[in-house]
Amino acid sequence: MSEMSKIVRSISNLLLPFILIYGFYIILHGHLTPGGGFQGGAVVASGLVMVLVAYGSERFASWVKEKHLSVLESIGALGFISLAFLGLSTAFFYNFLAGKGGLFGDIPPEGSNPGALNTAGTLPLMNLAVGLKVIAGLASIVLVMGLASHYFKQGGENDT
Amino acid sequence: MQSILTTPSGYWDPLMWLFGLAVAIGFALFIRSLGQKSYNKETDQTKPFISGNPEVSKSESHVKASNLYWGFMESLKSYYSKIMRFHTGNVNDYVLLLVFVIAVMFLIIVLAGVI
Amino acid sequence: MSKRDLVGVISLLILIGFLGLGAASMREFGVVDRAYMDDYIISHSQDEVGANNAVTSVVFDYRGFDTLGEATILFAAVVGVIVIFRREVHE
Amino acid sequence: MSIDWLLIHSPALIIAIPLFAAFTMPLIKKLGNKTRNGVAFATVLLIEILVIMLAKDVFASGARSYVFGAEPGLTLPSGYIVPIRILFHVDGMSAFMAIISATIALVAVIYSLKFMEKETALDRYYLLLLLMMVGMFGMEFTADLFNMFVFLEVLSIASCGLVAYRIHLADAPEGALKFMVISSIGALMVLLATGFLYGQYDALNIAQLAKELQFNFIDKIALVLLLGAFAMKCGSFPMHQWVPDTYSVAPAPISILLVVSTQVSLYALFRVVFTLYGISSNVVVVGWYLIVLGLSTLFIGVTMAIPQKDIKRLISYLGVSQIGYMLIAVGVGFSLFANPVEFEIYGFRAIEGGIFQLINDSMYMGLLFLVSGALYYRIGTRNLDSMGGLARPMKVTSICFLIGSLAIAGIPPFNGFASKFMIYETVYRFNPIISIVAMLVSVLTLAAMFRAFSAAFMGPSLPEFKEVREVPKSMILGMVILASIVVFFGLFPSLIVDNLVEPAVRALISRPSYIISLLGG
Amino acid sequence: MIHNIPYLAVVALVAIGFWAMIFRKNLIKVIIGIAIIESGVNFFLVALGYRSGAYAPIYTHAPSGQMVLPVPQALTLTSIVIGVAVLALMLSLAVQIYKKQGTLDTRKGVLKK
Repeated sequence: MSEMSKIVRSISNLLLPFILIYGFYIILHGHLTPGGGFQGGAVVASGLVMVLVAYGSERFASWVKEKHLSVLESIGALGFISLAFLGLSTAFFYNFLAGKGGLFGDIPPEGSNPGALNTAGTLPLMNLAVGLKVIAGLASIVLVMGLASHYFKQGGENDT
Repeated sequence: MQSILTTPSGYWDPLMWLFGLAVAIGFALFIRSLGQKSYNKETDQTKPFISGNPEVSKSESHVKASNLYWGFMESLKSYYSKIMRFHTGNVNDYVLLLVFVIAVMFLIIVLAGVI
Repeated sequence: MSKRDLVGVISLLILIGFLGLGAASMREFGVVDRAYMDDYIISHSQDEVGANNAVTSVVFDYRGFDTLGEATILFAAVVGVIVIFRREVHE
Repeated sequence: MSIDWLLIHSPALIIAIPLFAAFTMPLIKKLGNKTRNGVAFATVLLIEILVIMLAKDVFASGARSYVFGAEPGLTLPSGYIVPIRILFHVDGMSAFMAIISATIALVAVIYSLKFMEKETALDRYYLLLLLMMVGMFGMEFTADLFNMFVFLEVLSIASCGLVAYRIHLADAPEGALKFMVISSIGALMVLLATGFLYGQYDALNIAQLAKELQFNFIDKIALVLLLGAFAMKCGSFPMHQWVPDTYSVAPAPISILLVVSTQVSLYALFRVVFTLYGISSNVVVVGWYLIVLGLSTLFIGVTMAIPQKDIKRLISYLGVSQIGYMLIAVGVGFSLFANPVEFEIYGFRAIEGGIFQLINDSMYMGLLFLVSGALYYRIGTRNLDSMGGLARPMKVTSICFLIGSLAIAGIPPFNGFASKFMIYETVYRFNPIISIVAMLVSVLTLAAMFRAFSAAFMGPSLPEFKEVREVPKSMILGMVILASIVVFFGLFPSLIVDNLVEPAVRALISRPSYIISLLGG
Repeated sequence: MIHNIPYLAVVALVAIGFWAMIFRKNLIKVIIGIAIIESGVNFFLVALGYRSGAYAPIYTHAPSGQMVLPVPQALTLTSIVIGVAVLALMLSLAVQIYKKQGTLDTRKGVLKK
């Protein structure tokens, strides 16, 4: 994909921080309000994709390398499955932080309540891990496809 | 004996079968040893006789895969023309066949209870 | 209209007909007569998991293993796309 | 870390350890090829050991179930009536299938070490291979319909990435796209059926659904959708056309894993038919449906195999026709499910023959695909017309191919004969014509395999193959493992039938014990 | 009958998707058909979880009253993400096919018979 006009680029610069903040808000409050890791990750990734479309995949690739994205994705996935492993003293995917006090260990009051961030055990951590993974994954999909479309357009090596 | 496989009518014992095979091979070798010994190499006995024509080279005498079973394919031409027309490497047809099978099964299974 | 199209239309109509009958004979929309599993989750998600959001408690705790599979699927898809678009194919 | 603890958690660990290894693959790419291959091989070997331990325990002391996120054994929340969490249930049949998957995956990794050397991005290759394993194990162990859908998709997507792996071939993307379209449609039909069942009973657990199922109109619709989807995924006529397209473009180690994945779909079909619906469904109609599918699959598959020019397409069509044997045998057994007398006389043996055929089929199909991969590795083509006289330079390969072709054709004393013998006898009692057609098909199978063998290996040594040598050691090892398994199963069939197959079939047909062991009395 | 309109809409979506997959010769349209069936199935799952007059199953500042079923929403989330993954993979394969064969016509494939 090639670069778009200056208006689009500056507007995307303007919008990017708001989109990122909104996405990370959705990720962090996944256990209190509608949303979660996947949804917030999709929002953040869409912000990155907006920048990619505005600046063209080559310049974006000069800032964010695909291999770094895949490393980030592996880290997110490893964090998720490690949180599942940590509960293995009882069972796989056992929520070992809920209700123990301490980190995310509070129990919210029964019924309707304003909602405290420090609840729900491993859920916020899992949300963070999955959010990181989704951001990196979706961004790298779009980045690779954009690079490939550009590459095919200028007729890369014909290995058929 | 761990090798005997019993079935509702009879049984199957591979080791006994192998023993029978060995006996048969031994018998065949025995009969072969009765043949006459007057075979000697490097004479005209070893040359193939193709009604006087010269022998073709080895690499040309290899029968390619598409020439094997020519008669079989020829005799079943009508069946194979039908079945080959059925095998269109086309994604639409794959989905169509799934829908067709599901529809037929609807008619069979669901109506089997009704009627 | 070729024979193939005829077969396709007829079988598609049969499919639609039976699926529609099934959908029409489902329980009434909006009226949940039996919800043992979901009512348990709604009533216990706060004291068992400690999450206000019952959906998130289902996604990450009650059915967290599905979510692991889902994350795995996304991972596999990303890796597949990268593999499909890799430039050099021989070392 | 005692042995008990390991056994209790092994159903989860068998899924989780390969996942962990797969997620670490992109990180250890920097550490060099040896580390990567070592990690992949060690993971698969560890999983094989775990699976064999679990299977020994299951065969010895009954099925194991695992609850995700709660105390072990607490399948129902304390003092509640329905299961809430995702349950795993590992009974004899699951353990049997898991042994097949783990063994074939081990062989595939051993074979890949040399076979895929020249390709790039091999860390992603082994990553996807491990994910394929994960998908198979998940589908075999799970007792939850939606979880089965999820793992079906894991299996499909990982396989798709691997089928398209040699993207530089002209036909690789097309085969992969066909496979992906078929898999996603099948999975969506499964999800639709899950939705129908969930909307009625508000349950996703197979045991819970089986307990409450009363086979009304909507249950019939869900049954039809599930049967159609899984029948397509296991490549039965007339939805079999994707099988050769996919197997022929995939690398050889992936082809053998794809064979196992079709058999896992077959297992899911049996699970739906026997455990989810079981006696409450219309057994005669469903059984005859399976029989008719099996018969047509047998005949079309083998007749399509004979004229093929591409060796992998030929083997793939034979694999399609082999699926038919299992469908016929299990269909006969299921159609007798209603009357216990005849079922005890020969229906049970019919199902045993089908399941024994399943493990044999995975072994000799794997052997044949590995041999075709060895030919491709040396002479760089799959076209039978440009082969010939390869038995002289590649002796071990040709002997392995001979063993595999005799086994697939059901020639004694190899394992194919033992299982087909059981199927012929039991099916003959049910309906002689089916049995006669099955025997005719095995004759045609021998004809097709002889055509491939004589075209590729026999004949004079061609000039263009002067410098062809035997394939490397690790590929030889992979082929020899499968060949020795084929010969061993052929020589001691009853050892396998009594110790592996019979517990599996007992577990498959015992629907009430499945429900009770998960939900209590 | 009339109260089941959402389920009938699901059936209509599935039918449209199948129609696109059977009668459209363009690979991209076949993939679009899969996406339409996918959305129909997701709609089905969400519709199953609805309780008339109930609120979202979230206790943060929740009004008093019944709550809709949470499990179908979780299932829908899972199947949406799976749909995204499948779509990305299939579209990239379509790009490669176009590069190799110069066409997206399903009838012009190289794997036949």
